[in-house]
Amino acid sequence: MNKPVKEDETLAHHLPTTPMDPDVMAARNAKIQVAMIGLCGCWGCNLSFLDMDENLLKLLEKVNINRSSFTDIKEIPVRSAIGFIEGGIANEENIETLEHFRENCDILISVGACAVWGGVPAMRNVETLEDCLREAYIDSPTRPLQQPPTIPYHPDIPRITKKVYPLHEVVKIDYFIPGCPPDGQVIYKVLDDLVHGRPFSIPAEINRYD
Amino acid sequence: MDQKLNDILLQNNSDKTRLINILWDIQRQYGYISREAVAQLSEALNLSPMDIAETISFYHFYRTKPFGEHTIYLCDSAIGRMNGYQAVRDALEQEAATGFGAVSADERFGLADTNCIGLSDQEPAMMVGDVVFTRLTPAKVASIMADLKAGKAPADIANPQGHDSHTLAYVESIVETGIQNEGAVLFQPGRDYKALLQSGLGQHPDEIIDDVTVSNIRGRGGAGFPTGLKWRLGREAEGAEKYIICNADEGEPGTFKDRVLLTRSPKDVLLGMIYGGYAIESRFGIIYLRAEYWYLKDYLERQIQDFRNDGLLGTDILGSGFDFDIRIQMGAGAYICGDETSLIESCEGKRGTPRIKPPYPIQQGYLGMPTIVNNVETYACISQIIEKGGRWFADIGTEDSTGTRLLSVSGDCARPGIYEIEWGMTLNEVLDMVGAKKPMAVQISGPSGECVSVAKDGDREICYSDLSCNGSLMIFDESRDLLDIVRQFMHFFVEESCGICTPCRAGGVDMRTKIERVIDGRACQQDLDECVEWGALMRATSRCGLGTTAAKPILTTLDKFPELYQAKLSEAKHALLASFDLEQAVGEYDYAFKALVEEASK
Amino acid sequence: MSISITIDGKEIETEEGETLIDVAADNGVYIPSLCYMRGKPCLGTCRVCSVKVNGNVMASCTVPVADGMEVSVADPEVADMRKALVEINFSEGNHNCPSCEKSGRCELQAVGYEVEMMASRFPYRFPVRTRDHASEHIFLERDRCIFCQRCVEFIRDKETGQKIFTISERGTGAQIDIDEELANKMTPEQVTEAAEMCPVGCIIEKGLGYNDPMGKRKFDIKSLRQRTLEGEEV
Amino acid sequence: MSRKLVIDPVTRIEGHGKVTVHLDDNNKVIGARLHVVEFRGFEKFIQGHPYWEAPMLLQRICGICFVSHHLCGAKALDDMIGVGYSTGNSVTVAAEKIRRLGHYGQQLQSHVTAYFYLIAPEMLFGIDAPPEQRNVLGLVEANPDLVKRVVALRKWGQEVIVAVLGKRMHGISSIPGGVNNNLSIEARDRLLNGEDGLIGVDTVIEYAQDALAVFHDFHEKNREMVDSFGDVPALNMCLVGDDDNVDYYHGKMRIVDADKNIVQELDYHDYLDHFSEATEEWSYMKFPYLKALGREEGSVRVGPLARLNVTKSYEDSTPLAKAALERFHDYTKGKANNMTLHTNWARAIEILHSAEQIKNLLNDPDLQKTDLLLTPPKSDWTGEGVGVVEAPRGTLLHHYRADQEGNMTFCNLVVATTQNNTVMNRTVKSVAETFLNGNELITEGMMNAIEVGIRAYDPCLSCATHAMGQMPLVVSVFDASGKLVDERVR
Repeated sequence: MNKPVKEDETLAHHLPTTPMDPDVMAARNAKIQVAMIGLCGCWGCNLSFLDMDENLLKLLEKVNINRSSFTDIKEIPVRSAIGFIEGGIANEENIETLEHFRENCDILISVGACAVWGGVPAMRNVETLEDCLREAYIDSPTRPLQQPPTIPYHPDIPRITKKVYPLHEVVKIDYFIPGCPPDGQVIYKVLDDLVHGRPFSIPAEINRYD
Repeated sequence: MDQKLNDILLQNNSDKTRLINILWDIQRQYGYISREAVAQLSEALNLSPMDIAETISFYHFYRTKPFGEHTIYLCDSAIGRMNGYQAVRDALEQEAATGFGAVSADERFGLADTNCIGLSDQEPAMMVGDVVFTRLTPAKVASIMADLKAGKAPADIANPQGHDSHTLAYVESIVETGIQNEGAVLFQPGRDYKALLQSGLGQHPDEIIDDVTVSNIRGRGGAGFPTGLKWRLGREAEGAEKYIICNADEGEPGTFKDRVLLTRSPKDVLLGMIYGGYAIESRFGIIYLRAEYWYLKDYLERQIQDFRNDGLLGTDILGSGFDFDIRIQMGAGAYICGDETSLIESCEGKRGTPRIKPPYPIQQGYLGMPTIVNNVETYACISQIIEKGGRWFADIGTEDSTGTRLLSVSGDCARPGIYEIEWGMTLNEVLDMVGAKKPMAVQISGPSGECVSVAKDGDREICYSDLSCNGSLMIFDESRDLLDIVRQFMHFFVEESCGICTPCRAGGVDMRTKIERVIDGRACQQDLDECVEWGALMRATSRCGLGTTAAKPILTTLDKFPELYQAKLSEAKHALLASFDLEQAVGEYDYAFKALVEEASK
Repeated sequence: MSISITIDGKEIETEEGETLIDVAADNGVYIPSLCYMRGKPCLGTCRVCSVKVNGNVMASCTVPVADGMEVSVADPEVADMRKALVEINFSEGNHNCPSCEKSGRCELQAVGYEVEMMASRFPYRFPVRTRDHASEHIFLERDRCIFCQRCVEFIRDKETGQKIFTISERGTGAQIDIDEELANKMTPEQVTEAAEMCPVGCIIEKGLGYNDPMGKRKFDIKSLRQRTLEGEEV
Repeated sequence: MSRKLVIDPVTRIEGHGKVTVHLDDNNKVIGARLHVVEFRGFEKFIQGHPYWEAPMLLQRICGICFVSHHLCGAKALDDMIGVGYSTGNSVTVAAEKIRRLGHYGQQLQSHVTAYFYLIAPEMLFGIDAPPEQRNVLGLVEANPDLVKRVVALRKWGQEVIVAVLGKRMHGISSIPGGVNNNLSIEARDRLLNGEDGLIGVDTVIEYAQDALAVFHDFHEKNREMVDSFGDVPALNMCLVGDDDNVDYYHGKMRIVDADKNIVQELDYHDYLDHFSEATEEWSYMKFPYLKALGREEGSVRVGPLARLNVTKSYEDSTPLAKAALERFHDYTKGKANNMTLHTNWARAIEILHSAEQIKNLLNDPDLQKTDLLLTPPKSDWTGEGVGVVEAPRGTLLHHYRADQEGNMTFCNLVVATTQNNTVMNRTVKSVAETFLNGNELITEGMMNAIEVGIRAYDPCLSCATHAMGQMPLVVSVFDASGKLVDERVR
């Protein structure tokens, strides 16, 4: 399932595109498909993915990354083996995107503190949403007092959720990689294990929550 | 220093182990325990003010702020809710012109909920001051409140004939004892206690213990530890002092037999305690009486005084050279104090948190000395065993469960009340006896016991080897919403957990969340599996009996009534988990936005 | 009296009455714990050291060893119970390792690694707890308290012997309190002792916190498991 | 009929954004916006936490410029405890140099990441190349050796950060009053000479020059497009030292106009006196501008292009970067450079500059000194602090207040991406019009041009969404009548 498209809108990635070399695509599609996304986080876990360094190139021999914030592929194009998700759930679009991933990936991995338990953004969970919004739009120190306050509320932007939720409280999650962010080599170990059909494991020596 | 407070300290010889009494004296004197009072106490007792606050805040009935001239505690229990609790609650709020947890504007009434107060056969019931009012209806509430407003004292309303609070008449004018049958062991009339004790003290302590051992009586509190063995160990234990404690905390919802024993056969209990003291060579006995039974206090004091006057208590009892005396220690509102080590901590003036075992009370109990803690009924039985012999007792009941069992029967039946049955009676026989119509489930031994299915378990025998029972029997007929009752029980355990150990403190809350999720129709099979897994965790790893049994309301109903749970399970839509409430998650923004827009437009 | 017990099938000679968790450590078997401090009285609050003794689950910090005892630490069922107890501590409070100054020195975190916790199986509660920063040298971050009671039992006012840290209310409402007056009388050493003793980042010293560089923090240098097995006393 | 085109999500930027474009019946662009849909609210929930937690907590705003947030926070706390520049005295020489080292390390890795992983694909394959090709996978397929160099370069930058902060991301170095660790000899030598699996500093400088070459080559081949693409005039701002050169760690805020005349110069502690943040009812993102010049004239550009427009030159200790900078300056003959895609040129020059600076610092014995921390008496406590640095994306400012008990009571953050709001507006307008106006058939490639325009700023939407106040960023374009279509608030 793809995200519902509003009828009065045309998505850019549905417009005619320059075709890709079919041989290259065939080679890519022969690999294990991985889809990636960052939800409510700092994008750090995606960068930690790059911290695999040389191992990233090794991994790419076996896997193909389709949807990702490093590619311009904006929907998961084929059934994927692995969904790599950074960030927690903080607005209704995050929920739609997470559903999209759950429905198109065999295995979902919560990557990083925000995905695993909400992380730093979840620190707002001890405040009410109303108080958060008041702080920002009514009591904001930089608000020009000559004009009335504006509170965001618009069809083009998703509503913010009451709390920041860990992914596994919204959909079923198969594996968790803790850390803020997880070390690139830990991410590599997990992906490499999965790609080679080895069991998931992060031993104490390399497991980190910070 | 405040003179009255000084007197209170003097009466308690400024002994920090008597803190529970000191705090009660202060609260009864001033209506609440003020900062200033705590400051003075900390001076006198060399405790930091916060150390004293530790104890105060642990107990339900202590108040650090004024809470109305009359503090009214309405019993909130499963049985009460089956018998009009809500209407009574509404009536109270209307009459007192305040909500629960609050004080009326004129500061005359404070309303609060409290857990089972041992009147399950005559609920709805409430505590006002030292007395209780039972079988409440909105009308009855109206008249009681009218009297209170008119300046009548609660005791005068509950006891219109003005009986002396030291008399049985007083107690029975306030509550019905509700004994429904005649049994083989207890409530024997016209006993000559002096003669009995005379002959008892004629025996050697070892003979007393042998008799108890031969009787094969097991602790009546519920755990069922062989009393003979406990006393033997108590006798062998070494200590400068030893103590005999009678556990009259009776906090298990649905239980009220001890209240009735203390009302009708208090001297049986005292006698049993004296035998205990004689057997293990202890000089002091303590009756730990739950605060909910305050209306029994003067009466029991009189019973103890009678014994002193007749030389059955005190020094050189009946010329035997044996000294023994008994004091009453009031509780202050904590279910956990039914646990013997929590009870001992409470007797020492501390928070009622269960101790780590070993050492066991028999080794290091009250004030670090060997201590025997037995249930009210156990002592009463022993008073009979020593008279008639262990064999006589052993012949009653079954092989492994000798003697009789007092049942506190409540819920959906024609004749709730107290029944003395021989062990070995089947559940169905009991249900017939009490006139239960269309019973569906029976909660045996209260929330910490098990919920059995009449259809599946009707033929099981009530005895230690089959259907073990601590005396509480709550009957639910087919019209009852069992899952909601389970929710109430889980809530009870969350409220009463002392919080000292992780599995009970944290696990109870998560288990309650699960049953609420089931009731909301947001649970899936995984939630039920987790209930079993988490329940096993609490049972195995908790520090005391509260935690190890707190999951049983869910576990036992899940076992006996799986269909009730299955019927509530939800099918997950799309990829979203059933337990995730999408509308609540995103809907909040709409409310917040509207609220802020209004706020800004002002 | 010298006795023998078995731990995970391994025969072990020891002295009667020794505490099981210590005996295990002395024989190379690590049992995680959050409240127990070797050389100090047992608190028995966290239950994370649960093992099977003759088939029954018991908190090993509360068990005096007796001859012939058969102990199972590795048993998968009880191992998962230990893990669950660690997890429920994480979800019950607000444990934000990423920004917490105790990270790398935190026993809860270290034990989390040892039981290979990835996420808590229990719902994260995000409780609202108030902080107490009134005293001069100590900042009480209640978000992180796990109610182990170490501070309550082991930190005392030197002069009067009175409690400086106390616990009020009960059950889920329970909270650790600090006596401001007595706390301000604490010596710098005692303040550090309290902060070090706290197994999490609840009792923290004002103004410091991140002075240990990553890689040089207590458990970066030597893991909690190692320290325990070497019989390190706190 | 009028159309609404949506790019969702915008890719190859940090964080999650979305673009909407409105076209009228004649396919004329009448509105285009970049929405940022996240929300985190750091400024609210930091309150009540101990002040010394701020640099650790607030660096979690961003996964790519976390060192800048960490430093900025620490500098604000220097102020707060009385070791601030406001009080005249500063952190020790060793501490400041160690802080700079970490910061340059981040600048290198951040720019390399943006330049190669996010921006380079168009330079090599063109703006309308197949979307499947316009990414690192395409690079690997087309030029694996280049990618290997990129990986090595980025890795080295990360290792510099590890040497200082102990961790590749979200580590610890700066604490109030200084730093908690110096640079070990081992770490220094590793970075200087390299080791198995790690290049040395000279190779780094060599690769940095290759990066520059990639731009020049692209520029040669597409000079007209590159120079005309989103040419948007704006004021330029960055921190400068007394030598009138950009200082990435500390300095006064200088703003220059198109002719590089200084229009304003201020002590960052006074930022509230000079900057306002306008709010439009149709937009969620605030629009910072200089009060003195007003909304239209007073909006500034920050980041690589702005910095190279402001700076007079570079230190002699960075000869290669200095030479590259001179070539950059000559290209616009002393005027400010407003050509959006030249931001990538500037970025490449900064990569080289960072590499050279890191080499200098690695060779500086001060970094092994042990006087790292100042602990002023309680009496110096000011309870308020402002910190500022030149983050990879531009000038970043943190402003805190705390009470006597050490409790954070106020926090305000002004991030680079927010500063660039207006100028990004202008860029998107310009690009959308150039590529879309009057076209019946609009392709995905044309829409990608808008993303290319956005990516030139390497906007960090993670940073931009640190607070609800900046949520979401909306880039808007007016039609002739200054009206916006479809702007009702529901």
